[in-house]
Amino acid sequence: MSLVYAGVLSHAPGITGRADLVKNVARRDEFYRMLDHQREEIEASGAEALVVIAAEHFANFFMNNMPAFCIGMSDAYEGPIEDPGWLKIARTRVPGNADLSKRVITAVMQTVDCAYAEEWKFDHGIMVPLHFLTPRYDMAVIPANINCQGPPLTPLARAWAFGEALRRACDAQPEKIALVGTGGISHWPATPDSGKINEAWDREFLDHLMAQDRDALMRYDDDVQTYRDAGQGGFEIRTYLAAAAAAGGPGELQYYTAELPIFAVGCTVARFAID
Amino acid sequence: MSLVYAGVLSHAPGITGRADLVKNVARRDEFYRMLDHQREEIEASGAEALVVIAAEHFANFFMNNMPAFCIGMSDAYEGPIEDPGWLKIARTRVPGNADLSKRVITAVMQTVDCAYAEEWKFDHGIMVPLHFLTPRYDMAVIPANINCQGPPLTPLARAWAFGEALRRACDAQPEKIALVGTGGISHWPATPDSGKINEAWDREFLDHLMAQDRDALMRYDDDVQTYRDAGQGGFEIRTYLAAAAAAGGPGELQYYTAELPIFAVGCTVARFAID
Amino acid sequence: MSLYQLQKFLYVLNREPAAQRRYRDDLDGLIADYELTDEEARALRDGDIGLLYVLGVNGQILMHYAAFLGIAWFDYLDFMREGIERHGPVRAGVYAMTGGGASFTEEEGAR
Amino acid sequence: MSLYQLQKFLYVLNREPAAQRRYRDDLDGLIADYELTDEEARALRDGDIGLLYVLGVNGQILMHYAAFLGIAWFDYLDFMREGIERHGPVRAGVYAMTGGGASFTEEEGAR
Ligand SMILES: [Fe+3]
Ligand SMILES: [Fe+3]
Repeated sequence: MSLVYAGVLSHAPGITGRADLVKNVARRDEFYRMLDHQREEIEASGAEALVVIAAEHFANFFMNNMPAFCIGMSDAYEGPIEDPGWLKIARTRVPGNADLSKRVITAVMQTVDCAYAEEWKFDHGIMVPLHFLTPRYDMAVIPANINCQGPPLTPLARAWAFGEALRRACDAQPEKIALVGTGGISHWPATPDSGKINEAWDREFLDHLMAQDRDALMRYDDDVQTYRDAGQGGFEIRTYLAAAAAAGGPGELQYYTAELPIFAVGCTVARFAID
Repeated sequence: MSLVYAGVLSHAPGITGRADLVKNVARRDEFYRMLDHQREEIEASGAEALVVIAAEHFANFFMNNMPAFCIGMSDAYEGPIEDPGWLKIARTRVPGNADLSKRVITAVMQTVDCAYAEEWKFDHGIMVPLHFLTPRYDMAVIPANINCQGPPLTPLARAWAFGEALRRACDAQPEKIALVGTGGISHWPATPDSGKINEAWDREFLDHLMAQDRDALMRYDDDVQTYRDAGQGGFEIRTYLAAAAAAGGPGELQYYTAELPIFAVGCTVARFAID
Repeated sequence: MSLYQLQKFLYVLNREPAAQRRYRDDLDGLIADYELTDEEARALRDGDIGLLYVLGVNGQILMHYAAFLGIAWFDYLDFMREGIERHGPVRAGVYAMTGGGASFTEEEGAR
Repeated sequence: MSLYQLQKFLYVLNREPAAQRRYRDDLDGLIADYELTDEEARALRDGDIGLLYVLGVNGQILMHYAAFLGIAWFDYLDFMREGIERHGPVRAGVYAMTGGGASFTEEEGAR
């Protein structure tokens, strides 16, 4: 039928893997409740499939063939690729929909040059969102990736174009489709600075994002500056931009906190009007 | 400095690997002489690097991550990946230029979403052209690939856009750069119909290509029809399109013969004016 | 999905010396690493080019497997034709509409 | 090029059970499959997280290697900081401009 839901949420291995280390339990559980709420919204949308725009971390894509964009095209995926004990998410088979994927990919390819993948081992970047959004793994997932890890990175204007292309592709399908972008905003994941968060930078970025202010968002395209202000993790704003572009309508920031640095990311939940 | 040469030439493993099986030796040697002439033209252009737009055959890119476009970004490549005895080209190290590659890739990425690869094992699709065009392997090569093998294939309009993006990218560099597209036109490689060639189809396609008739060329975008008339090998016209788009100027068909079916492809050599 | 696994087996074998060693030393173990149907596994165990072709393996992958098995070029073409005769038309993949498989080169006819 | 090889070693190790088995059974052989400098090979042989970090390995690759070695999260962070103290700033890759490595979580401070 069309795109019926679009939102964004944070991922990070700590969100599940280091849950038991958290001191600020109240804040943690508040965040978990908002993710639960996001799941309810997606379920209420009647979505038959969930597109996850991710920023995976050298689990499937390496510099031997690093695509600017890739979309999965399989009836089943596996995850997590990480040690399940480390991530605290059991290894499982996640349903896909190769036929729907192929139609979406073919449509996207008319304007944006995405790779496709007939297999994909999900890392925490997808498994943590799924753990909250489809915890019984009973909804078909279509993974999509933007290169936020290995420079030269995907330009922000192309990430925006990817979101628009996904929107057109979803609207051309008979199925009801939900879409989430999952990234971080400023963060320094897996480095000695893990836990550092630039809250002011995050809030300003989120303001632009919720306002669908494309011009302001494109000004984050200087990777050197983003790295300085927002860390390597800041490169993952591409996933949020694509989700906003797919939605087209104004965003509602449902949750943000910088008070869970043990998760190594500012924790965000938001949805967009489909316009 | 800019793009200084653009042309196209056929590849096929038989061109070297089955050279000794050929009955029509006169025609074979005529073709080889034309390839030699193409080498001389490239050398005369003063090119410091050679971009090869290829249609590689499941040597580096598989359906686990099949990019619409990929460009190499290494200071050295290896090839052939095939058995050297089978291809009759010795395994060697081919020089690249990672720095130039990175600049070209970053420029291309502004409009066309190419993957990049810091390693690449050349198959016959690149090694056969290099065997004739830079036989001493003393010119830096930048491999580029278009998915002509595993559906969903790269749309023809995007292949054209890729050529245009490569042109802009080359023109922005201080180096003199040559570019060749290497494919087949109609052919049925590695199937029981190996050796079949649709000469009428080839000549009509080449007429459109030499005339830079973009509209006529875009009408080859129905893969089912191309498969029927021109075989799977016909999908490789994408490489010729990209080379024509990069050049911008009219083409000169320097050689074509369908009289070497043991090579399993109509043998083509052409160059374009840079415009 | 299964053709994907079958082609991946051959893609990896064509690329990787370690897989080639394992093919020679422990073919059953290598086959067990992929999710294959019995027919696909049998085709690999027997090096049955004709059946692999009919199952849909792309010739750009298959011809290198044939070369790896030491099969000469014209024999490779014949094996594919025999496969079609024995097992019927190609079942999946790009070639599901391929032609009948006449010989198109004088070199082959002159053997 | 060498950082590429070093990271590829760890990328493959993180992904592939066969590489993990080989790491435990034949580390020198596995290392020999990659074009590494002596320093890089030594860092792998010693599981030296700090040196690997300074050599430029991306944390998204390195943290899984640390987990594979059984290193707890906060120790992993400490090893990187010690690496910088011992070997100087990160030499290549994305982190060549990274910060000093203070602790940013109360959970770590409270250990
Ligand atoms: Fe991330
Ligand atoms: Fe080809």
